[in-house]
Formats: sequence, structure tokens, C-alpha cells
Amino acid sequence: MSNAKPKVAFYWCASCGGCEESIVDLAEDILKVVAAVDIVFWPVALDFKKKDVEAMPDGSIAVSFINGAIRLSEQEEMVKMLRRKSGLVVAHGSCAHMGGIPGLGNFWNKETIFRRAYHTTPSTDNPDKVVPLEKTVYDGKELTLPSFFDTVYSLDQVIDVDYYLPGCAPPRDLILNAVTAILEGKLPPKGSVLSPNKSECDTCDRNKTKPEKLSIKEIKRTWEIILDPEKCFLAQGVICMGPATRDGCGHRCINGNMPCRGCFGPTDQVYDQGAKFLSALASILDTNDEKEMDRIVQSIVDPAGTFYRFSLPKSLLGRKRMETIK
Amino acid sequence: MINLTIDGKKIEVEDGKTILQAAAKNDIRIPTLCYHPVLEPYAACRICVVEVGLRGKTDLLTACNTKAQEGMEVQTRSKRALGARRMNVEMLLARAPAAEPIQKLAKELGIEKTRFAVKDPNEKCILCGLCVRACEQIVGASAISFVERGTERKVTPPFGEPSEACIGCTACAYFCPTGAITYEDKYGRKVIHEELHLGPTTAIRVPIRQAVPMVPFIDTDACIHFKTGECKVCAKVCDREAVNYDAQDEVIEVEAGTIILASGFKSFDAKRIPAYGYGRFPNVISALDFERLVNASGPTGGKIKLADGSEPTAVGIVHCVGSRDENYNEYCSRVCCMYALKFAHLIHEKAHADVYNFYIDLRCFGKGYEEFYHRLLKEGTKFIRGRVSDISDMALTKHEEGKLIIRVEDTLLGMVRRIPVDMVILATGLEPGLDQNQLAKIFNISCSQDTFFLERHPKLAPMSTFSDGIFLAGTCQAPRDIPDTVAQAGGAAAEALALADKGTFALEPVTAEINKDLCSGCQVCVGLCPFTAIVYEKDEGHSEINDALCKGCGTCVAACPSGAAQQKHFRDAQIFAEIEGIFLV
Amino acid sequence: MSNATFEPRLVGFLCNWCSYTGADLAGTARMTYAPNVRIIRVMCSGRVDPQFVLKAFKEGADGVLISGCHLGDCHYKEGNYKALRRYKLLSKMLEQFGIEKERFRLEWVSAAEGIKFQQVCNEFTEQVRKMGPLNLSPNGGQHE
Amino acid sequence: MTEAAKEKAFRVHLMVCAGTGCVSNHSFEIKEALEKEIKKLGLDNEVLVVTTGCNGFCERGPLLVVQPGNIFYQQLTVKDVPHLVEEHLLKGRPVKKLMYTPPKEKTPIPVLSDIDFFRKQVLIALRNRGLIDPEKIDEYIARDGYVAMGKALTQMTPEKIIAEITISGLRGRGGAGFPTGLKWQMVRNAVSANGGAKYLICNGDEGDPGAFMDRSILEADPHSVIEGMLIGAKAVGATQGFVYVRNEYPLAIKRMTIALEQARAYGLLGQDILGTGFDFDIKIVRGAGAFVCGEETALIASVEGRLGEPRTRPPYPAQSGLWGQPTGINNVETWANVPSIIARGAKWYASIGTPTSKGTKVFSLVGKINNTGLVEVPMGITLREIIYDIGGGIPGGKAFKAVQTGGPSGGCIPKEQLDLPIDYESLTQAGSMMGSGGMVVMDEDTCMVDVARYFLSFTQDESCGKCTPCREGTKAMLDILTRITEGKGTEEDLSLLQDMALAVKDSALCGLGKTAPNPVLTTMRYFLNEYETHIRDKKCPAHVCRQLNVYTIDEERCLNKGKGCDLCRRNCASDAIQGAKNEAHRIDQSKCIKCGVCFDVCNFGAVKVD
Repeated sequence: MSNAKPKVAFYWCASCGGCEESIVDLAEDILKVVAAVDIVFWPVALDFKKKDVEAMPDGSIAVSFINGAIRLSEQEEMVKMLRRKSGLVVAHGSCAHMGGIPGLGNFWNKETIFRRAYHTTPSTDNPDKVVPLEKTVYDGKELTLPSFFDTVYSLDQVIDVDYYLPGCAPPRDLILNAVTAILEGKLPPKGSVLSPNKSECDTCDRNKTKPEKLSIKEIKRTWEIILDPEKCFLAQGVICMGPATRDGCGHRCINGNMPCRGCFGPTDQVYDQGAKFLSALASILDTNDEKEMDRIVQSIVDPAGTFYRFSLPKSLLGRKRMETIK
Repeated sequence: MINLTIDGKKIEVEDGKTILQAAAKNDIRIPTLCYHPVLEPYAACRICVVEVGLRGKTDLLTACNTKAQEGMEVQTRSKRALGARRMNVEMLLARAPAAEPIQKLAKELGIEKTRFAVKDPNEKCILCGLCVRACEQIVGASAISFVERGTERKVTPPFGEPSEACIGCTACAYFCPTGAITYEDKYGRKVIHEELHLGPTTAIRVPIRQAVPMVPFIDTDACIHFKTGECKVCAKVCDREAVNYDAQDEVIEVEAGTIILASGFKSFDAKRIPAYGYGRFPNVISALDFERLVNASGPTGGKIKLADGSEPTAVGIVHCVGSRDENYNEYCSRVCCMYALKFAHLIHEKAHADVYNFYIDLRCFGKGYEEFYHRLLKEGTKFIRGRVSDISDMALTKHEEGKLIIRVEDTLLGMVRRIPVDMVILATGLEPGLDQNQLAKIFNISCSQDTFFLERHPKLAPMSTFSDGIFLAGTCQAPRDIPDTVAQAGGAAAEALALADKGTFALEPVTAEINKDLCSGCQVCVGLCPFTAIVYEKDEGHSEINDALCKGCGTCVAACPSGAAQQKHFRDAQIFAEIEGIFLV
Repeated sequence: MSNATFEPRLVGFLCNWCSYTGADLAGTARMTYAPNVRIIRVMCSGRVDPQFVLKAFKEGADGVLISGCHLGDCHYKEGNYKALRRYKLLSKMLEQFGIEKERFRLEWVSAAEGIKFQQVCNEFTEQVRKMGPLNLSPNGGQHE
Repeated sequence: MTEAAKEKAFRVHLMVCAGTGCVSNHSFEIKEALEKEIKKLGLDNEVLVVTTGCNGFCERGPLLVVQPGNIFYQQLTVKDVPHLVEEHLLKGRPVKKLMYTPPKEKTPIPVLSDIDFFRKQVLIALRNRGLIDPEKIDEYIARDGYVAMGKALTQMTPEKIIAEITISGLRGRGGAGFPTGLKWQMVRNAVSANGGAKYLICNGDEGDPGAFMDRSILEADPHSVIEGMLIGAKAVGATQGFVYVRNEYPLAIKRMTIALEQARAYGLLGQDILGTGFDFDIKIVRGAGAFVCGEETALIASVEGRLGEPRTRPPYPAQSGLWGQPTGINNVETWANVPSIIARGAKWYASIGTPTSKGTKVFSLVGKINNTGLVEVPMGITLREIIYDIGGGIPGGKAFKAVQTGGPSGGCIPKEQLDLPIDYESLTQAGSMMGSGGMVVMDEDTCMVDVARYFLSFTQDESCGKCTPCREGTKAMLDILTRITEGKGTEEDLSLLQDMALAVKDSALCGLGKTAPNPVLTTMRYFLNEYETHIRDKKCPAHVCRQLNVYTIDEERCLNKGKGCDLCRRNCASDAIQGAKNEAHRIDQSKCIKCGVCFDVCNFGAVKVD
């Protein structure tokens, strides 16, 4: 009987939609899923309304897959509601997991972002200096908009999260495994990241090509050299987050001859992906001469943005110091 | 085997032998000049020409380099051969009248005097080229060669100047048959003619006077025997038969559980302070020079003499040369004060000269030292407190003339003084050995900034290093005098023995470890370990730490990007907890 | 809180062999110095993980000090060089987080330099005092 | 040649000789003048001016040959050019006054091949002289160049090549006349040490005074040498060749360099030649101009960068030569002969010459002779033919005395032997040698003792000094000869000289020393009387040895004819002449230093020498 099927919800917050894609990318396997479960909420694909969810009894949804970071009050409200209605909540994708790309917003705050977005970008034509307001009165009626936070949050900084599906976006087999695990009730301990707990080098073919002593004299950016398709990126002097990034992505970037950017986040025993990678990178710089060190360090453009590309909100510091934002 | 006749005598020789060898084997003498058994035949002098008949054709050939052939009929004294030989000898007699071998040969061949013009009655060189070939083929130096053509031809080093290539083996002189090349022992080295310096020293010698053991050695680079297999004069003259040409340098490997480093120090080079004129003024000498001077086995038999052999009437001793001086070494060399006092005493005793000590502070710590200082005061040694600014021979007054003038600010009188003396002794300080850093690397230990070896702990472990089982003794660790050195050495020995006795030593418990289940084998850590304790297990795909080698610095742990490495007692979690703890209060 | 009355909270990561001994010496030599630096002992400045620094700031430190043996004197040969490299990159990154260079300091203090340790602590304390409290976003990134 | 010229056919080619001799006589200016003039008359697309290698008739340079027609112009000057161009090229009237007129004849000879100098020559080594521009490989190829090489590489086995050379009877043209085929066979058979390479060397270290045939070949036809070496390389299995040219031959070096580049560019040199998989390349080595380096072992030492001094053979270079490897070393002329032999066959070559000496030999004909120059003649030709028919006899109607062949180490051959058919053996018998082909003609005014002295002074100067006889012997002999020419000679000197000459010849190390005494021996053999006159009567019949001359003044002739012109007195360096204007002059023998100035200045033949 269909109503015996476990109920599943999909929701998206501050995200690019890639994670929704990742569901669709299950291709024919989606049919298995659809066959096995009963999708009760999926704004992207199906026409449900907020009230439909409100109507559901608490805990009636077996599992909610939520992607995207939390940037708006509305998103906060929705995920809190889904938390109530769901047995399990899975943070789907880097943004939900660690804040992801939207998380880089934490180097600014609402004010600076609005100034930039609505006033100073070259493409902006906004003579009246209009900015979104939470309340506006339009011919007598009051219109509201959700409020915009200063800080972007990962999902688990807002609600309690049971499992994490890492990746931007998570690869299909990871999703399938997760779904099957849930359906079969073969679940790992709560809070687990559903991906191997080793760093990427573990399964990277290029790891073989590492030299005896891994060391870097020059930091290169990917377009500054012709990348050797076989050789370890670090050995080529190109920043690759692989060593500090959880495995399981299937090396989509590396197979495309692009270094890892760290979308899978750190391994369990690491507190702060960026700091860890920074430490590793600095350690293998091949010089004991201070001037030379300064030179190489200078050549690293935007370390914070690079090392925390996906994990800023979840990092130890979380965001830039408010009082220093001008 | 080859059959031929020489002077009608049937002879059998093995293939490849020359006519000359064949003849010699049968006591038929063919005179030679440019031939030497150990050198390639040159066939230049044409004295050994013999008439050779072969297949009905006769010809004059040089015996020295013509191979014997089947059926050769050789006549060594045929009219034709003798004619040519005589003519050549006669001509050589004109070239080198003073060459004895030629004179002898001429007599044998019945030539009283040459009919040709004599250029130089004292000429000895016959241009046989033995020296040139010896230098090329045997010494391998090619330091001399023929230059010019025809009668202008002569032997010289490149451009007639002393040759870099020359190793001073004197093989050329050894091979010269006429004594045209001569050499003599001069200023401790062989000198060939006045203008040609033949190398540094003799092939067989005692390294230094105080060498232990006091035995001569053979410098195989210079020894002719090791080039030619000839000579062996040393063996001939040694009735104890002590000369052994087969002795080889050997590298001896010793397995040791503990090692004591006592690699000593290097004396400060006083030339580095030009103002003191060491190396410019013969009578400004270093402490070691003075030790040599007063040494009974020294050049003066222990008498304290000036360069000109006279006795000094006033001697200055400058303390802290190269020590306690930010320009050179900031540290105190610790021994200078006392040995300077010793010198003062000796000079007093032996030369009855006035002695001036120029000091910053006198550091007479230790048993009996202070007493010794007082004794010197009684002896009338003069002590002037102040750093000497310079030493010159520029006299301002009559009584300064012919003296060395020491300029110093007497900080007790608060005035600049000029002290004229005959001799100045620079109390040079102690410096770390030149190869300290190298040794440090070899033994996995560290040096302090002054590059003396670093002890494990200044108070608690002064003889130990950070490599367990390696101990320090003496001046390689810090400047110290003999009693201290002996004491420390004893301590080091004791520690070493204790360890050897125990047979095992406890490792620092703070070593790092890698959790294989978490390590992805990214190898970031491998290159970081200063003790090469980390190895990447290719097949297993993860890295491992050798507990015995790990000293527990934790660098790898800090660098491990996946947190697979942790340091016992310093785990991330523990330190995080500490940090949190700090802010509870 | 006015800077005059403000007592900076500083964390110092000291290497076991030089700086910690140096601090010890400063102590045994009865030198008084600013008590603001809370010391955490590590075996080598090379053990200091940037995570520790961030953690310290996150927990409320107004400044962080790393101190090790002088270059060339490291008891583990080169640990302090690694510390130096990490320090340079980290302080650059901290600025992006709005944490001024002056709040993060690296000093070489040998076992014999009790006095230097004293000076460092005093200077650093005064420096940070002038700058005032760090005030990371009050919730340290946690949702209000 | 301009690009246009390449395709174009021209009515007339003007072959301007660009051999060293003619060049030093401004043949390049002549070329420019010609081109200018031709352009002026708008003939520049009908007439082409070509520079060729040495034509050989250097005596008459600068030379110009007009083709077709083979009209031979000589001793041109820039002034002659306009006239010549207008007359010959415009109006088609060859210019008689610029043609060659044999001595003692009136009518000039227009056509080159009718001139004796050329008529009796047979050109094999010099086959291309005067016909091609040595700096253009195309012209060499147009003259069937590299055909022989093609044949050798594609159709012949090494054995076949060597057999061919052997049958042809070609012998080393360097002088010793060692059978070339045999030498190649030795190199081929020789097992190269540790499987190393085998080498070929072209000996262009031409040192004999007055000899320039090697230079001329290298300048006029470098490709013939390259081709010869290629064939040799295939025969002996060599992979690298060296051309050893003395640095005093800049033009030869330049042209050889160009030739090598062009050959490489055409794939005739280097890797996989003509796609046969055969590799061979050639380097030029510049000699420092030491005579002894013409000796093969010394030359090899020099190439190796060692002291240029010979060593005893055996081992022969063919067994152990350059860097100890088997090395085939032949003289320039020898190599230049090879292509023709391969192209036209051994039989043809062997048909020329005498039973023991086949083919031709190039001689450089110099000295007291009308037609100085380079001649290539068949072996067996007599000295008379060369000297009188080709050489045009002795100038000034003087009497022929002797001819010196074989360079400084050769010997002098007297007129009694003028009909000697030239080949290796006959010359050796006559006490001289073929040598590299120097041929110095001497007339009655030559003093044979002086000649011997001259050549010895050369050899002793060039002796490397390694072996006693050569170093000391040549010097000692020179001293004696000088003594004799100064009238201080004694009877003993003669015997001593004889003994020494023999001893040196007998016991010297290398060819240089062994042959150095030849001039002495031959002159003593054929002209002993001259020696004796020098020693006994203290006289030099030819009046060459000034120290022996006695100058006197025929007083009445001086007075009658010269009216005591006093010229001699004024020119006398030692005030040995007394007398004043309008008086007879006299020479005070005690003061006379025998400088001979008076003899030279007297316009009335009053001064007599005796």
C-alpha cells in the first residue's frame, strides 16, 4: 500500500539548485526511490504549499533532505518546521553541511552586502537608492519580506541535524547509499557524515606521483602553468585541498585536471578545515629564509577565501569580525 | 715464440718482445739513452740503432721499439750501425758536452772529441725526453713538456713558470740520466732549479713534531714508488724493515650503543683583528705560537726568543683576543686568563722580562687559581685593565724606538697609555671546530647559536644530547679548561657506561603516532620529520612513525591535514581542552 | 570597558626546551612580568597547530603568542622554521578575519633569556591593551 | 649567380681565374670591371662572369677564359677591360694583344688548348680547374660530380672499391708513393680498438717551398676531395673524416668550409647519405703550419691536439692512428684522383703512366722558367717535356743547370738526366724523389752548394727536434755548408758532410730527417766539382756566394766608356773604391766587403766579378 511508504521531503535554502539537480541526476534510479518512498514536499519539482507541511503531524515525515545554507529568516522558519515534522534530517550538500559558497558572505555583513548589491556594482542602476525592506506598504496593503541575516549559517547551526551528505553537489552513489541505508534502517551513528573518513589522497591516482619529500618552492595558480594531468597538484605547486578534504567525491574535479577545492569538508578529527590545510601547506614550503617565506606567502592570493571556500560558517572563527567590517 | 739471430747468435724470445729486450735477455748490450723499461719507448736518441736484415732487405732500426720478428738477422755492431751510432753520439757530445753518459758512450765508441760546434760546454740535457714521459706516463701530471723546434728544443713547464700541475715528486730528476734536472731541499720542500718549485714536501715524513704515534708515513701522491714501482730507497735504508708499501687506509666500522663526542675546539685566528698586527709584526705571536716557543722540543729548545734571536726585556699579554667581543665571539673563552697568567709566570722565570697583562676582568675561579694570581702579583707582573686598541711599531719617543707599542685605555687610571714592549702574546680564545654543524647533522644533535654543541639541559643534563645515547665531553660543548674537561669527560663516560650497562633506554613518551585507519597517505608529514622517523608504506597506502626515532616534536601532527597524526600527551583534543580551561578562570 | 582598566587575555604557546625553560628561568630569577599571558606548553613551536590559535581567539583570547627556540637552535633542528612559516601565512589570513597582526605574535626566546621573556610578555600585554578587546561576534558564529 | 641567372642561358661565359695567384693580381677587380662594363653595354643578360679556381698558368695571371671558344686572355689589367669587352663581346673580335705569345715568338695563340703549357697536360686531379666556380656545388655536379660516389655507395661493395683502386695502381701523391689500394685494405682489415670508429684524414699540410698543388685543388675543386673521401670512407668503413689544412691557406679553408656545408645541405654528407644508410661526415682541422706536420704520425698527433712530432712506425696509422683507431690518411691530390678512377674505371686510369707509376701527377713548376705554374702531366713524361714544352724553357736564354724535385727533401737532377721519364722509381734512383710535386728549375746562375745550403736551412729550421740525427745533423750539415759558401771549407768537410748525410738519412726517425740530406747528397753526387771549387779555389762559379767573389774594375773600360762616372765610389759602403770623376777607379780588396753594389750600379760593365 502506497501510504505505507515512508514519507520524504526535499527542501532548499540558500543554494544554487545544484543539489536539487543531484536528486534528478539519479536518473532512472530516481524511479526506485519514487517507488520506494512517498515524496510529500519538494517545492522545486512538485506543487506543495507551506500549509500542506504545517498540516502534517509532527514526525510524520520519515526524512527531510535539506540543502543550502541559512541566510534568511524564512529559511530558518522552514527548516525549524521541517525539523519538527521529520524523523530524520539530512543536511544535503556542502551549503547545508558547512555553509558552502554562500557562507563566504561571512566576510561581510548585511549592510555591506546590500551596499554592494544594490548600490555600488557597476551594473546597478538605482538612482533612488532603493533597498529591500522587510515591510513595505503598497496601495494600502503591507508587504513583508523575510529578514536577511548578517551571518550565514550551516544547517546544523540552526537545527539539529542527523546526517550529512557532503559535496557540491553530493555525487549520486553517495545519495543512493544514503537513501538505501535509510530505507533499510542500516544507519550509522547520529551526526555522521555519510562518506569515508579519510582524506582524498587515499583514493587519488596522483598520490603515487608524490616525490620523496613533498615540498613547494613556488605557489602557482591553475592558469599560470600547464597542469600535468598525471602529477600531484601540490607537487606542481598548485594549491589542492585534497589532503585536508574528506574522500568520497569520486575526484570529479581532479579527473577534470582541476585541483580539489574542499567541498567535502574536513575529516571527523579535524576541527577547522582551513586552518589544517594552512598548516600543512605552510609546513611544506621549501625555504628557511624569511624573505623567501614572505615572498611565497604574498603569492598566495586570498588564503581565507581559498582555504574556507566551502566551510567558513562551520570554521572555528565562523565569520569575519563584525566591528572590523567597514 | 720467435727465432732470430743477434750478432750471429741464435735467440728465441716470446712474441711481442723488442730487439732490445731480446738482446738484453742474452747479455748482448745495446747502448741506449732515451730508453727506460718503465716508460713507453720514444726512439728519439737513435743510439740503439741496429742493422736488421729481414726477407733479404736490410735496414737500420731502433732496437728499443722494434719488435723482434721471425727470421730477423740483427747486427748490433755492424759498420753501418756503428757509423750511425757514432755520428749521433758525436753530435750529442756537441750538444751536451757535460753529460756524463754521453762522455762515457763516446769513449766506448772511440770518440775523443766532437767535430761539431759546441754551443754550451756546461749543457747536460740531451733531450731524451725521459723526464717529460715520466711526468706524463708515470706521475700523470704532465707538468713539463718540450717546447720550441729543432735545436731550440728544450724542456720546461708551461711558459717556463712554476707549474700548478707539478706535484713535487721529483720523478723527472729521478729519471734524468745526465743530472740535467737537479733539485734540493729548501724551505721544507723540494726545489728544482731556483725558479721551479717542485711541490710542497717530501714523500715520506712525520706529520707533525708532536704527532701521536710518532711515526713517519708515505705520501702516496708524491712517492715515486707508487708511480713506478721503482725507488724503494726507504725500504732499502730501513734496517728494521718497517716500511710497508701495502699498508692501506681503511674505513673501520664500529658498532656502538653509545657515543661520546669530544671533537674539541679551534683556536681563534688572531689575523682577524688586523689592529693587533698578528702576521705583520714577527714579534706579535699567538698563545699557541708561544706554547711552541717555550716547548723544550720547540725551535729554540724552550728559550724565549724574539724573531731576531735576542731575548725580550718587556712582554705584553693581551687578554680576550676574539672573546667577549661582539665583533667576534661574545662568550668568554674561559681558559685564557689562566694560561695568560701561566705565560706571565714562565716569561718571568725564563726571561726575567717585565710582563704586562691587558685584561678586561681576571676570571680566576676555581681551586688554586686566585692564589696563583696573587703569586704573580707578588712576582711583579703588571696588570692593566682595559682593552688594547692597537699594536704598532710607530715610535713617538726615543725609548719607544724598535719596540712594539701597545695602545690601551687604562680604565682604572682613566687614561690612554702607550706601553712599549719587545714581544706581544695574544691570548686567543676558543672557537667551535669548523665542522661542528656537519657533525651535529651526522649525530642528530643541535648546536647553540655560537655553534658549540647543545646539551640536553644546561643544569639537569649537561652531558647528554637530544639524541639518546650520544654524550658530550670537553670543548665541543663549550669552552672549558682541562680539569673541567676531564671532569665532564668522566661524567660523560659514566653516563655512557650506565646506559651500556642497562642495555636499553626509555623513550620520551611524547612520541607521535599515525592512525592508519584515518591516514590517507598524503605524505605531507614525511618530509617534515627532522629525524626521518616517518615512512610512507606505499603498498599499504599510509604513513607510519618509527617510535624509536621519533623525538616527539609534534611538527608532523600540527601539519597533518586530516588529523590522522596525533602526539601522545599533546593530542589536539587535550590542547583544545587546555585552551578552553584557560578561559574558565 | 575602557582600555585603561581592560586586562587583555593572552594565550602563549611555549616550546618545552627554550621558551618554557626561559619562562621558568624568568620565574626562578624572580622577575615580575605581566600575568596576562596564560601559558600552554608544547614540546616544540613546530607542534603549534593553527587550529590552536583560532581556538584561542574563538574562546576569547585578545592575543596569541607563540614562542620557541632561536632559529638554528631548535632542539628538533627545524621545528621553529615550520612554526615561522605557519605564523607568516596564518597572520596574513587572520587579517582577512579582521584580527590585526599585532594580536598575533611570534618570539624566539632561549632557555637563557628569562629577561627577554619578561620583556616580551610586558610589551605584548601593553600592545594588546592599547588595541582593546577583540570582541569576536559574540556568539562566535553560533545562531542567536 | 643571381636568381634570374640561374634559369637563364647565356651566350658567353667569362671565366675569371680566382686562384690565389690571380686574386693577388687583382682578378676580383677585373671581375667587377667586366661586370660594370658589360652592364654598361647592356650585355648583362647575354654574358655571365664566372670566378673559377686556379687555372694553373699562374705566371700569366690574372687570367680570363672566354667560353665558348676557349679564348685565353692573360696578364689583364682593369684598363684593358673596356676595350676587351667592346672588341670581343660586342664586335666579336678577340683581342690579340691580350693573348699569350710564347717567348721567342711573334704570333699570339688565341685558344687555350693550343698553348703548349696546357696542350701536354692531362687533367684528372685538376679536371675541373678553370671550368667551375668552386663555391657552387651545382657546377661540380654539372661536371658529373658525385656520380662516382653514387656508384660507390649504391653499386659497389667495399671490396670492389678497394680492388678498383688497387688495379688502377694509384699511389700516394704525398710523395712516398705507397699504393693507395693496399693502404685502404690495411685500414679495412684493421680491427678498431674497442670497436671504436675508423677515421679518414686528408693531408693538406702542404709545406714544401714553391709547392701549391694541394692548395690549388682545395681552392679550385674542393668537392673532388670530399667525393674522394666519401668513396674511401665507404671502402674502409670510416664514419668520420678530417681535412687538415694549414692555416696559411685561408682561401682553401673558406672554400672547403662552403663545400662541406653545401654537400651536407644536399645530403651528400652526414647521416644516411643518398638514403643508403651510410653515414660519413668531415671536419676541417687547421694546421699551425709546422712542416713536420705533413708527416702522417706528426699530423695525427697534431689533430689530437698533442705536440706535433712524429713517432716511429710501425704501428702504421692504418693499424693505430688517430686516437689509436685505424686511420686512412692520404694527400689532397690522391683523394682528388679517386672519383675519376671510380667513375671511369681502373683500366682507363692504369692505361695512363708507366708500369710502376700510373695516372698523372701535378707539379708546381717554379724557378728559372718561363711558364711558372701548376701542371698535371701523365707519369712517364720526361723532364725535358715539362721544362721546355710545357714550361717554355729557361728565361733570358740562359742554360739549364738542374731541376730540384720533391721539395726540400728532394734532390737536384742535372741536365744529363733531362730525358728521365718521371716516375717514383726513376726519381728515387736519380737520388731525388717524387715528393709532393715541387719542381724548382735552376739555370747556370744557380750555385748548387748554395741550393743545398738553402734547403738545409729550411729543413733544420723545420725539424721538430725529436730525434738526434735530424735535430743535430741538419744543423751541423748546415754549419758546414755555410762554412763552405764562405770559403772556410776544408777537404775534411767534404768527407764529413758525406758521412753525416748518410748517417742522418740512415738513422733519422721520420721521413723529414731521412730525406733532409738528399739535396746535399745529390748536389755532391752531380756537382761535386762545384764544392771543390768552393773549397780549393775559394770561388763560386755562379758568383752566388758573395763571400767568394772578387770584384775588380776594368780601368780603361771605366775611363773610356764611363768617363770614371764615380757612381760606384759613391755607392760603396766600405770606401773600398778609390778614384774621382774622369779617372779610372780601383777597388782596395782589403777593404771590399763583397756586397756587390758597385757591380750592380755600374752602367758600363766596367766592374768585373770573378
